[in-house]
Amino acid sequence: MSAVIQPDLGPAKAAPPREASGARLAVRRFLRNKLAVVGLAVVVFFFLFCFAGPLVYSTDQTHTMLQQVNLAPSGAHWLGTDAVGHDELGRLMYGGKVSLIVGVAAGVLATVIGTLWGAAAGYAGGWIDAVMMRIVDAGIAIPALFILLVVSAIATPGLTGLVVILGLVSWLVPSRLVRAETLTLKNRDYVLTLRATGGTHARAILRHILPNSVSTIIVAATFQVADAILLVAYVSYLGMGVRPPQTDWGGMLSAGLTAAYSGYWWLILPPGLAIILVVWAFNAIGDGLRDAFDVRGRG
Amino acid sequence: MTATTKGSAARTAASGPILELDDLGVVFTTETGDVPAVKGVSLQVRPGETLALVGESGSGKSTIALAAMGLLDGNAQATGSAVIAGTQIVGASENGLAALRGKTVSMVFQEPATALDPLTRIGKQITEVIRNHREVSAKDAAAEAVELLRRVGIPEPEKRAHTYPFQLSGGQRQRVVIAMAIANEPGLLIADEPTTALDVTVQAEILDLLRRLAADTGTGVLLVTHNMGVVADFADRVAVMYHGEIVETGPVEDVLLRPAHDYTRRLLAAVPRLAVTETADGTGRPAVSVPARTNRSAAEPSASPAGPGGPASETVVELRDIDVVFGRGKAAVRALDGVSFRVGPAETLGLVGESGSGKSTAARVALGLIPPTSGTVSLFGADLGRTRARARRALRAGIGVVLQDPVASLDARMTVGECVAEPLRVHRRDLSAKDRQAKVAAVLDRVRLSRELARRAPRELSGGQRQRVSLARALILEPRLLVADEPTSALDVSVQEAVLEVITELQDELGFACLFVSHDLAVVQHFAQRVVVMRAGRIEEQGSTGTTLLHPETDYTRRLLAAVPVPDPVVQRGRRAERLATLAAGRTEAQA
Amino acid sequence: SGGGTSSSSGSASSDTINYALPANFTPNWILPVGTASHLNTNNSSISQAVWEPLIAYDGSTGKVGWNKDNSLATDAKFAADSKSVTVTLGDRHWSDGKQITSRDVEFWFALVKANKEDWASFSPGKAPDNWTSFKTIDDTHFTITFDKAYNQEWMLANELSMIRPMPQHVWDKTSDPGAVSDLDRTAAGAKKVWTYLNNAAKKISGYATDPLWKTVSGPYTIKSFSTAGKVELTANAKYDGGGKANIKNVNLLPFTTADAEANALRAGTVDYGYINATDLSQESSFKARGYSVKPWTGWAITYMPYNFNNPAMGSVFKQLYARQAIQMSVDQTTLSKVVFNGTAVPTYGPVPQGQDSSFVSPEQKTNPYPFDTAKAKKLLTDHGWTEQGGTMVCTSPGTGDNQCGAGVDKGTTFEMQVLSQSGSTVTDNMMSALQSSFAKTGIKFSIKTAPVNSVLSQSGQCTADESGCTWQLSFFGTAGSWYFPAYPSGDSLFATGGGSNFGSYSNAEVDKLITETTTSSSNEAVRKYSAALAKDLPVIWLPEPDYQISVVKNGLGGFAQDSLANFHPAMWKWTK
Amino acid sequence: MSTSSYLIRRVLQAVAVIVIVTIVVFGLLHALPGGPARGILGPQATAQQIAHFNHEQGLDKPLPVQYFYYLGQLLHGDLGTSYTLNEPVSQLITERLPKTLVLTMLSALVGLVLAIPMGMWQAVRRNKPVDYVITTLSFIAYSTPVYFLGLILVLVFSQGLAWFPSQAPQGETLGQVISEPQALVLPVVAGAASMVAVFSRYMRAATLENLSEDYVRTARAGGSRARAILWRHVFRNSLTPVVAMLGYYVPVLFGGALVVEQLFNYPGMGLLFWTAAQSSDYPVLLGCVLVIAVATVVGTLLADIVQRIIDPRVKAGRA
Ligand SMILES: Nc1ncnc2c1ncn2[C@@H]1O[C@H](COP(=O)(O)OP(=O)(O)OP(=O)(O)O)[C@@H](O)[C@H]1O
Ligand SMILES: Nc1ncnc2c1ncn2[C@@H]1O[C@H](COP(=O)(O)OP(=O)(O)OP(=O)(O)O)[C@@H](O)[C@H]1O
Ligand SMILES: [Mg+2]
Ligand SMILES: [Mg+2]
Repeated sequence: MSAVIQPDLGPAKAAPPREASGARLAVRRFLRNKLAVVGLAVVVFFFLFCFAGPLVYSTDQTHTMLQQVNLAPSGAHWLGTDAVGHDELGRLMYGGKVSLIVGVAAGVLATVIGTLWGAAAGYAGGWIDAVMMRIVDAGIAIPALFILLVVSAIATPGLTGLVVILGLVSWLVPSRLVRAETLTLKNRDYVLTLRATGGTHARAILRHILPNSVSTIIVAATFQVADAILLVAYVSYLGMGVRPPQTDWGGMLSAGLTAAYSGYWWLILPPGLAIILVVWAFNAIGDGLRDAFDVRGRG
Repeated sequence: MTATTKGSAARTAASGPILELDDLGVVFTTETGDVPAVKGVSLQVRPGETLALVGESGSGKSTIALAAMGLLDGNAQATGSAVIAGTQIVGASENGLAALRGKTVSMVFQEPATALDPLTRIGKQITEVIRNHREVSAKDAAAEAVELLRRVGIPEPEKRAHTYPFQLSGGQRQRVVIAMAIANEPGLLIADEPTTALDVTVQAEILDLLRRLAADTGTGVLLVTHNMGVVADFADRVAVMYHGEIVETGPVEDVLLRPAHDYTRRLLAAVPRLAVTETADGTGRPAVSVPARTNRSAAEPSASPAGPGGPASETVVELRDIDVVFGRGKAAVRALDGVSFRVGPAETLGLVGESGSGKSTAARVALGLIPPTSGTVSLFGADLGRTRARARRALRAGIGVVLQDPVASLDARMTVGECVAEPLRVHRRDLSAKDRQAKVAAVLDRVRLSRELARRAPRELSGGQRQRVSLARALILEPRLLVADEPTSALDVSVQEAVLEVITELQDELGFACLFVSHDLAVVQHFAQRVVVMRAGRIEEQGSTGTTLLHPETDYTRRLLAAVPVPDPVVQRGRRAERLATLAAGRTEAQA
Repeated sequence: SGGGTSSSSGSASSDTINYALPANFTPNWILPVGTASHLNTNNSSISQAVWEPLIAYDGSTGKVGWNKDNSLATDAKFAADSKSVTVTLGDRHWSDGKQITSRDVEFWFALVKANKEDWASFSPGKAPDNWTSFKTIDDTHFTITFDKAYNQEWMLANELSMIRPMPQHVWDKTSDPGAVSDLDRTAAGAKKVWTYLNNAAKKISGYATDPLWKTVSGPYTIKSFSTAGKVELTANAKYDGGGKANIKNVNLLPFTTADAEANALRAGTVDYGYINATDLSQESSFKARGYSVKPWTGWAITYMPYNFNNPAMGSVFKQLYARQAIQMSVDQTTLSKVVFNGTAVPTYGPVPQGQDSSFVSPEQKTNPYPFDTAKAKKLLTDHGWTEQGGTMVCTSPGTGDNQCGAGVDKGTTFEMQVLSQSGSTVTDNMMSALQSSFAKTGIKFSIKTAPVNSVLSQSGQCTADESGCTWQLSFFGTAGSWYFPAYPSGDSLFATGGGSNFGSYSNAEVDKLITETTTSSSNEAVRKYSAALAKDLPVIWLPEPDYQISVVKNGLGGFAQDSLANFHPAMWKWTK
Repeated sequence: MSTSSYLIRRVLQAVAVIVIVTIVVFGLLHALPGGPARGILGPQATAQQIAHFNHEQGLDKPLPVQYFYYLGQLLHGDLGTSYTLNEPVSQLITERLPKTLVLTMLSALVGLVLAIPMGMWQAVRRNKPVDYVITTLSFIAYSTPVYFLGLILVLVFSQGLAWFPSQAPQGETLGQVISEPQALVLPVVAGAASMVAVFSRYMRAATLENLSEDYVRTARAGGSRARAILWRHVFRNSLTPVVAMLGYYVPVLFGGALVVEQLFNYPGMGLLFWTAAQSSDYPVLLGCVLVIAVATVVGTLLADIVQRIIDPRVKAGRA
């Protein structure tokens, strides 16, 4: 593998600068990352597609139409119809609402909780760290599947509930990661300087440790978003997801897959591509955000 | 004295320049605009010759050094030509340069704190450089690495070779970087402020080492420094930089004794001189008296303001019987051993001593950043070990801190402006954004930094600029106590003078106490009222600067003083010969 | 690959066959008697291949009836009063050479009598409660007496068919080294023997090696049996019955999912397998690989019970017109055709309609409540309901003809929730379709899903004041289809207090009819019962999906797919 | 803190974590409405049979009594007996676990061996075509559900090209499993895919971070070639987040194994767990959760220790 690598540590070019304010600089740093811009465009597109799309392309997503199931794409149904006769394109918009909302909200929730928890534990050190991390260990050690199974047997949460549950089962990973980062960051001289001059711990964590762990956090966050989008489908399998007539991309995909051998590609590719594109786009945005926060002027 | 000159002259004649810069220009692209750091610089270094590059902080010295190595940052654009031993560096491929670097040319970086891989033992890091260019067995290379550590004056090199960078003091790290640079006896050594973190005795040893290298292997040296004493001591020729251009160049005697350019003259005028009196101990060492030109220290004894109640009754910070032991078992290092001192209001205490003697550790203990193994620290009359977190924070609100390493102490994710404004954000939350900006601008002015820099990232600054940012941050809140660990080590003398003046002014105005760690005895003499001399974790002697530095009681202090180079090449050469002779005598004595 | 290494040879000339067990099923029991947790048709199919039943009453020949080839008994004569039966055993031998006698039947009888609480097939009042005595006449004849007169077919098909003669001369002991004696003849002894045999049967790893299981009466013996689920059977050389094995080696292969199984089919490593209903469109591709696709219909009904005791909706469900409106909103024909891809049969009453039988009443057959949401809507508006925002609301409470009915308060919205099995696309699709058609009637139907065992645990019988009575409708999915014994009496399903009457349906009239199905001497009783329930709608009748869509290698024949959902490996035969 | 006292403390904490896990899991399990009887006995079971079952399994006793009974058994190495398979849980697990371990270990190994160089390569080639391509592939790999990926693998490599069998090795023993390496290819690939995606992302981020550190410049100045710098310095410095991830990745691996085992007809521990969950087989469920928990706790413990080894600053509490 190493033989393939042709590292190139040499200098890279940067765009010519102009005078600008801090916030605008950040925006400019973000925009300089072409991929991030594309990612942003993709996300914006999907939000528009899901939330404004039905205004343009309106379909009936509450009633099944058993007379017209599994139809291939045509002028009447641009992406065909699914196993109970819903228009697939309309369904993609309909399901996308849930996937986008839950994915982003649960992903963000998990990342925020995990990040704060991990930073606090790593920063505090000593027995506080030990206790906090053992709680995380215990949480990680209990398979999420088991918890979801139990929860789904007891309750059927709404959308908010879903976000909270998914957030609560997935914050553990980011917390461990951020703690590891914190351990190496908390004794940096700039943190020591802050502490020696009476800065609060909160500031040390929020202004120094977290920004310096931002790349780890962002990678974690993008995975959390992806996880959440996929998890919604998974918990549907356990009976905890959104209820019909609502749906989500993951659910559409797994339902479509049962017809994989029948060649109903229009039931598989659209939700599959949508998930992949959105996940990819969030990652690209994450990358761009990292650049935006990064004043280090790395070439 | 003549021998050295002759030797290098002979070599110079023999071959062409090892380094030749021709119309070199470097422009940095930043978000706040282009920075033309170097403009059309041409210079040459011949084998065996030492060229000293001096000049104002931020004038482009480091940039030239990096450009010559092909190591400029990604946002830099070099033009013109830089040729090392016949190889064009500007625009060369990375792979071609790798063969050159570390062998034909090597470099000592300005900031040693972050220059070493934190997870690799220092011995291995040196070994790596050796094995990059020579077919040596790992074992032999390791032995060589230990030898190199010994040569740069690291005590117990066998043991230290196995330590990690974080276990070393600032000066020790710098010496490791030097060891790496000379590992392969390069044809050209570029040394960017190689001795900033070193105390004078070690500095003298290192300079001797480099000189021997130049003499024995014909290494050409491009020495970037702000220390005119070092220049005088070491350089054959001098180039003076100002605002990215070379304003004056010539043999060291000419430039230092008969400066032509206006800036050079100003620079030399700002050099602080150590006042030394004839010693009465009868060691027979001839005293050197230095003309005190702009010697402010003359007024020093009276400078200590006798506040109400006097400094004796009130204590800002006090260390009592402090021991600090790092690690345990075999690897334990006793960094401090029964250290006690106190600093009163409006008083400046200078902490001096050789590298690794525990100065930084003591400063950190005083700040409560390192819990002492035993002993107590009191801050503004409260025992730090026993105050609760909230109260401790309140106490600390009145402290300004400059830690030794300017790179490491600035958060790379913040702009300079944000770094400086941080104490305001912590303790003056009522301040409006505009007021805050105004204050930041004001304090940047005071440390002689352009306001423009506020929007740059710390890594886009020169070493001296970063150090001043650190200082600005410490001063912005008008502290009651300033703890400054080598706050001017990276500054050229003219800026240093200005900055120290600012601190003095502020101190007069605000009456804050100051714990000032430095290895520059001249600065301490000018700046501090009292001085504590440290050695190997213990206090060797302490007293008022006037008495202690003028009439030292211990040999150690005397040796420190004697090693301070003076910015007069002629005088300095004499002194060096003197010192070497004593040393040699000492050695033979010890051997006998 | 895998199972293929030993068996990719699944060709016609071979003496081996690879049969795919249902997805995610691990065989775990072979003892002919056992506790409820081992009740599973696949276990019993294996067990019956090793220990032949006394009376094999099944669909193995294509029509449900007594298959004497696979039975130890050759005749069963009911007394004229239908209160006893005398059975004749054939001249058959255990694999160790000993004759199979009445004593072996008595042994089973005694064990089950003494341990009926633990016996999987027990339901109070039924066998063995209603068998009052067992009398041996001679080695091949015995008489069983009942507590009252019973319908003979019912007795034969539903009760006597459960009898499994067991080798008393080997098994009547209480420990491995223990001596065999007549321990079963005392109740205490029978309990100990039961315990011993059950404990022995818990050691799956011993199935192929324990000498206990070497004495068999069926066409096969166990060659290997792993806890991971793979079972290998090999022909019993000493078999002397009519159902001799045609293929020497039978490999029963476990699969984790239907998809994994379908992959094995495509790879040709399975001779007799199955596919999902959704893959039916793949038929041609399987044909091209040398298979034929044969749906396997089951003798079963599928339905969704109402919880008549639910505090919110119970009183609505109790209204017949309401149930009619609900049933009229279920389009079974389209559901069968579209959602099930044609692999389900509309069923309008308590008797399976997948097979022709004399049990189905004309009323049930013709569907008393054909799909018509307009009519359903009218039914509701005629009874005091008014549509508000798409959902019916009771606006005219009271017990009058055009009012909502007893217990239905003013303002009650017609809103019901089903607790449904999760994880099945077909079920999800059916629920969506139902939701959509209910909406057309003005009934709001919300779907809550949970894993099937959780659905089962949450939808038990309850009274209105119990906290666990919140479920309104429940659906166990196709796994919960109710498979009947040969005679489709609805004893435990719809009788008041019946063991599996989850929704507490209660109708005195129906109770009487149910009793008659087991006691009256003609099938007319079942037809009456069928008609009554088709009209009274104790549950929501739903299409009955096929047991499985079998995919069978060409050349494998000689068998019919047993609608009672058992497989009979001895009948399988390579025909070319 | 010395290493031995650190180890002792950490192991004690790990034990405490496992005890907490057992309490939580036991409590949750018994908070399930309805209990396991219905799920085990099926819809046709009568009330008597259910009561009988509950009595037989001690489910009618108060919860704490049940818990301490379970704990007592546990201390004797007894995990109870499966409701549905009759076998002792410990035996079931010893039969299944090795198969799953083969799968997960291979997946993890393959995943890491690919991911780490890939992440570093991307960092070095940041914003160049390779980086974009690998990033995109990573995200496709990550956002493709394992069951989907498995299906595609089977479709393409088993049914289409017929390179590999569609089923994992069907042998019962470890030896038999390993003797069919070609049958392990698809399951291992399916299991490793998301791992490659995750770890290459973290590695890329960490490497990028480190590439801009000053020590890289020092190494360059010493004449070290780019590749040497990458592997000797940047690699180790970038491992911290990856190592922190590894410990936590144990349950993820098990979760992945569950799906992979289903897809490739490979009855291992994941499947045992899944089946037990589906059929309310509490003893097996508890046993599996316990094994996974212990594996995870050991994994995180090892991760912490490895972190101490690779980063001496952590040990010195100075980091
Ligand atoms: N974390 C640590 N672990 C082990 N040893 C340490 C550690 N920090 C410092 N030391 C050792 O303690 C001694 C004192 O270090 P200190 O940094 O106080 O020296 P200093 O006087 O500031 O030197 P310099 O002038 O070179 O900065 C040195 O020998 C150093 O190696
Ligand atoms: N990466 C960078 N991006 C933008 N500007 C830079 C960068 N590095 C240095 N500069 C600017 O270039 C100028 C020259 O910097 P350089 O580091 O060469 O100064 P110097 O002479 O070494 O000063 P000092 O004595 O303080 O180290 C300074 O004004 C500095 O702010
Ligand atoms: Mg510099
Ligand atoms: Mg220091």
